[in-house]
Amino acid sequence: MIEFYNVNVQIDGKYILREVSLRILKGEFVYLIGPSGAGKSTILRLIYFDLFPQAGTVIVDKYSSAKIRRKDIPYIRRKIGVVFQDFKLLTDRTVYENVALALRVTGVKSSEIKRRVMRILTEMGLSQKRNHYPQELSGGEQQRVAIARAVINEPFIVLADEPTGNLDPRTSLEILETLERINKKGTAVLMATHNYDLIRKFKHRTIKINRGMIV
Amino acid sequence: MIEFYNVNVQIDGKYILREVSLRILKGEFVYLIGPSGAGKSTILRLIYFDLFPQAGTVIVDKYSSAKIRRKDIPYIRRKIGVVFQDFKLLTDRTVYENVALALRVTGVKSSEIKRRVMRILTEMGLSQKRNHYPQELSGGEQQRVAIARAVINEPFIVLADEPTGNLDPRTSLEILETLERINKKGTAVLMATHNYDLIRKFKHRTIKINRGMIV
Amino acid sequence: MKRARLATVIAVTSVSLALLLIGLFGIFYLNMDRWIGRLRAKMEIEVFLDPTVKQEKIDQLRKSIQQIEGIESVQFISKEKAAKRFKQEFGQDIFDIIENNPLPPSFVIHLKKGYRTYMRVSAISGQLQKLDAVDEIVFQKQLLQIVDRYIQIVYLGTILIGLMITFIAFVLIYNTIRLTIYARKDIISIMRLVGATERFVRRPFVVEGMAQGLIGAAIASILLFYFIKFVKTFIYPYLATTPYLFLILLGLGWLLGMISSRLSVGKHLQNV
Amino acid sequence: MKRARLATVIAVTSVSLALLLIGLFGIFYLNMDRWIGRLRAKMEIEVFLDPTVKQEKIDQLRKSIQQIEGIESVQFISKEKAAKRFKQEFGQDIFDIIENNPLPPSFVIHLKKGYRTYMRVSAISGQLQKLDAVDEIVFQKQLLQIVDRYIQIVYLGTILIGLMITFIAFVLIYNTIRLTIYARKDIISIMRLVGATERFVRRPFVVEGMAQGLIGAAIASILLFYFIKFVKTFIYPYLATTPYLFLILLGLGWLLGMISSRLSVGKHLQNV
Ligand SMILES: Nc1ncnc2c1ncn2[C@@H]1O[C@H](COP(=O)(O)OP(=O)(O)OP(=O)(O)O)[C@@H](O)[C@H]1O
Ligand SMILES: Nc1ncnc2c1ncn2[C@@H]1O[C@H](COP(=O)(O)OP(=O)(O)OP(=O)(O)O)[C@@H](O)[C@H]1O
Ligand SMILES: [Mg+2]
Ligand SMILES: [Mg+2]
Repeated sequence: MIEFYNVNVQIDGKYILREVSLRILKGEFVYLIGPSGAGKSTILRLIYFDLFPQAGTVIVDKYSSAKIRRKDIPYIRRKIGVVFQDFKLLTDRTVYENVALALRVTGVKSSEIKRRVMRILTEMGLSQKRNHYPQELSGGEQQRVAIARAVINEPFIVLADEPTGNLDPRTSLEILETLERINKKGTAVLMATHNYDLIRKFKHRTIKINRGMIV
Repeated sequence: MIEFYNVNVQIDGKYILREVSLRILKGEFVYLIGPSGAGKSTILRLIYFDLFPQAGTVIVDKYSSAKIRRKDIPYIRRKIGVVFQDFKLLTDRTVYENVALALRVTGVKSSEIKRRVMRILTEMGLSQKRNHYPQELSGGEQQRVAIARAVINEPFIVLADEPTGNLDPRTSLEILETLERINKKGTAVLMATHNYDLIRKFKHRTIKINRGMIV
Repeated sequence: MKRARLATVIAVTSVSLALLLIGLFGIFYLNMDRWIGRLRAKMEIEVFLDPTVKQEKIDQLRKSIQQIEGIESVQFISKEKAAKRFKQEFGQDIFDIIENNPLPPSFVIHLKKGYRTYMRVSAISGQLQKLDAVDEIVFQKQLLQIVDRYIQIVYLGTILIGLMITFIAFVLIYNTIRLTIYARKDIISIMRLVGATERFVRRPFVVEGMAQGLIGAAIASILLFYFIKFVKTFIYPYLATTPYLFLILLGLGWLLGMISSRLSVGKHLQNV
Repeated sequence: MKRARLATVIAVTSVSLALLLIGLFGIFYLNMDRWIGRLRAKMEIEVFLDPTVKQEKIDQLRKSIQQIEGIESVQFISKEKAAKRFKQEFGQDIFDIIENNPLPPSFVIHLKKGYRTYMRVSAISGQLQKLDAVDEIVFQKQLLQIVDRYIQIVYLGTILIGLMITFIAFVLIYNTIRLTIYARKDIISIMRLVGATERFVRRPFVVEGMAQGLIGAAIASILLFYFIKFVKTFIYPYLATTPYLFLILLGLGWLLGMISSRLSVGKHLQNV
């Protein structure tokens, strides 16, 4: 479902990724680990077509990085839930509106949006904070908003970039349980993480990367 | 040197901190732990006078939250190094300029700035990235820039809010070793963290907080 | 929310001020145009007749003159009236000097609107010259020539400045909306990351641009209305205005808002 | 860097366009002022004398007239010259009608600059009336009254519009710089968090504001210069200009940039 064939990414002549090939199957749960600056976030960006390889091909669903047209990108992105490493929340909208945004762009009805947003916020323990703005939240709360937004669309894959970086061990566990539950329902999960405790606790296939190369 | 006396912080009628009293001595190394949303970042904000308590007093160095004048705040902040949870780097300046900023505001000479910035960047393994903009860095690299900016001024205390949240275990270790080294030279360190591995490895006094109260 | 509000306030302010400027200029143009029209309307051709001409002939002449194209009105100045005019101009009664009134009778002719230029007046003067009993034809040749020449300059200058103001208004609005969009750069980029189509991203900006243009135009109209009222009451009661001006402002605001936001968003989206 | 650059470009554009507008308006004002000055300069007083007055007396009169305050020049129109003028105005030789020239000799008087108003002219006319051998005094009473009244209106209107443009320019520049600062809100807040004093935060903005004002004024001056050149070459070679205009623009740009950025930063810093 997601396939990388000898992908190279170069910026200013420097290799960020070099000959990366990998495959993630439907409904799989995969960890992506490696030191800081290894290229984890870059791999995720390739998957949601925010970046294109200089050589090699990235295939996501039925789209290929070589052939995808600009106007197709929004549609594939709707089927991918991304938890960004820096959250990327809108500072001028409430928690509720931030999560609802992912549905609004797809044209879902308001009543339907309300129902689904409220459910996911409750699940994430954020229903009390729904009318707060992101800068009024703690780091961990912001991260949970980002996760809520990523999964609300029921995507076929969730890309989670360090989704527990700002969370205490207990909340981290809860988040991972949430991801597991989503995964059980058939959604694939690709999670970049430094948290080896979690990897040990929830065993899944692990892709290791260092200096832009799979090891 | 830092003292909290029955500090209460309320926002919109909700208690963020309740009757918090604590004391950090000169040159001490203290962890601040607690679940997401407990109030850790809030405690740090009180110390660098970004927030004032509704009741109680915060004393930092020779300044008290009850008496400090607006125009004194910049001067006390120069003696406090802060690693913000969300980094707070200037997106329109290079890594070099971001780190140099902390010195520029104090009016240090350019040649002196250059020398000191280059030394700290090398120490943080960022000298290669000195002309990059923050958005061209990985999450962990950004975090290290934030740490470099916090310590360059040789403050009497470093407040580190989750300084290893985006770092792999090895880099985390290196960061902690850096903080330890700074601490050895007499700088106090107050570090909010969720990383119990590190707490176990580097033993220091730990302040535990939950729902705005010291436990 | 707060961010969006500030940008909106600024955009609307700019739009309304720029449009107010255009409105003020429109009023200026309108009044200048009317003033020049009046100047031309005052223009007259004097046709001096043979002093011995008979009443019969005069009536006949009047008819012939009236048939010439472009003649609006013909007024007969008898010898007696001419004497009065002499008195006015030279400060002396002509009958003090001479017993018989030596002044010739004349026709004073006013022309229709389109005929008040030097070229046309000369042509008409030629036709008049051919009539019987016409002695001499006098009109303000030089003045007319000057008006013809300078008025063109004035119109050209006015239109040039008017276009410039419109252009300036456009640039200001374009820039303001551009800055507005720029201030929401992050929002745009995040929207696109969560799967918004170009249309979805673009629409609110264009709608907002049009709304800002219209609101700005409405504010400009209100200000202009009170400006007009003020001037009419305290300074110059004969100020020419037209309700179309307000319609033009509204249309212009809408158009400027739409075009500038379209261009801005279009240009911007490529860079995010 | 990129962020700062865009905002700068926009601010400078706005400043230069607004100042260009003021410059255009300045030129308009200058030319209108000169034109009205010329109109007044044309104003003359005619002093008709007793037809039988002697040459001796005339010389004496001329001296008396020249001693009156406000008189710029005195020109004598003899009976012969008057006859010529008659011919011009009435299309007939006066000697055809009568053998002896009945027209009175006269003085044509021009006044000094400050004396060309209805009030002053009336006063001077009164003094002239008292002189020996003066028969009648004629000047364009009505025209002068009209000019006096309308010119005040025109000046008032012009100054009003001028002030309005300046105000609009100020608001535009203020808003642009405000938006510029707003776009750097994060930068300001981060600077303060790392210990920058208010002065340190404020200074670059004010310096930048002044620089933007000056650069904008320079651009406006260049545009205005070429505009003037264009108009002089192709439309109206007699266009009045003054180098002071450019100095005023530069000063105004500097002032606007400084004041508006001061106000903006001052206002903004409280909210960060
Ligand atoms: N636009 C860019 N210009 C230059 N270098 C870049 C750019 N984007 C990324 N890089 C570099 O590419 C490398 C990989 O970045 P990436 O964000 O993928 O790392 P990562 O594995 O996610 O690290 P972390 O765990 O710290 O988030 C880093 O060294 C980074 O500096
Ligand atoms: N401006 C504000 N308005 C409303 N609530 C706020 C505001 N600032 C903070 N809070 C709330 O105060 C609580 C404590 O926040 P704080 O950032 O101190 O938590 P934290 O301990 O740092 O958590 P984390 O580990 O997730 O970063 C949170 O529940 C947060 O939502
Ligand atoms: Mg990363
Ligand atoms: Mg926190």
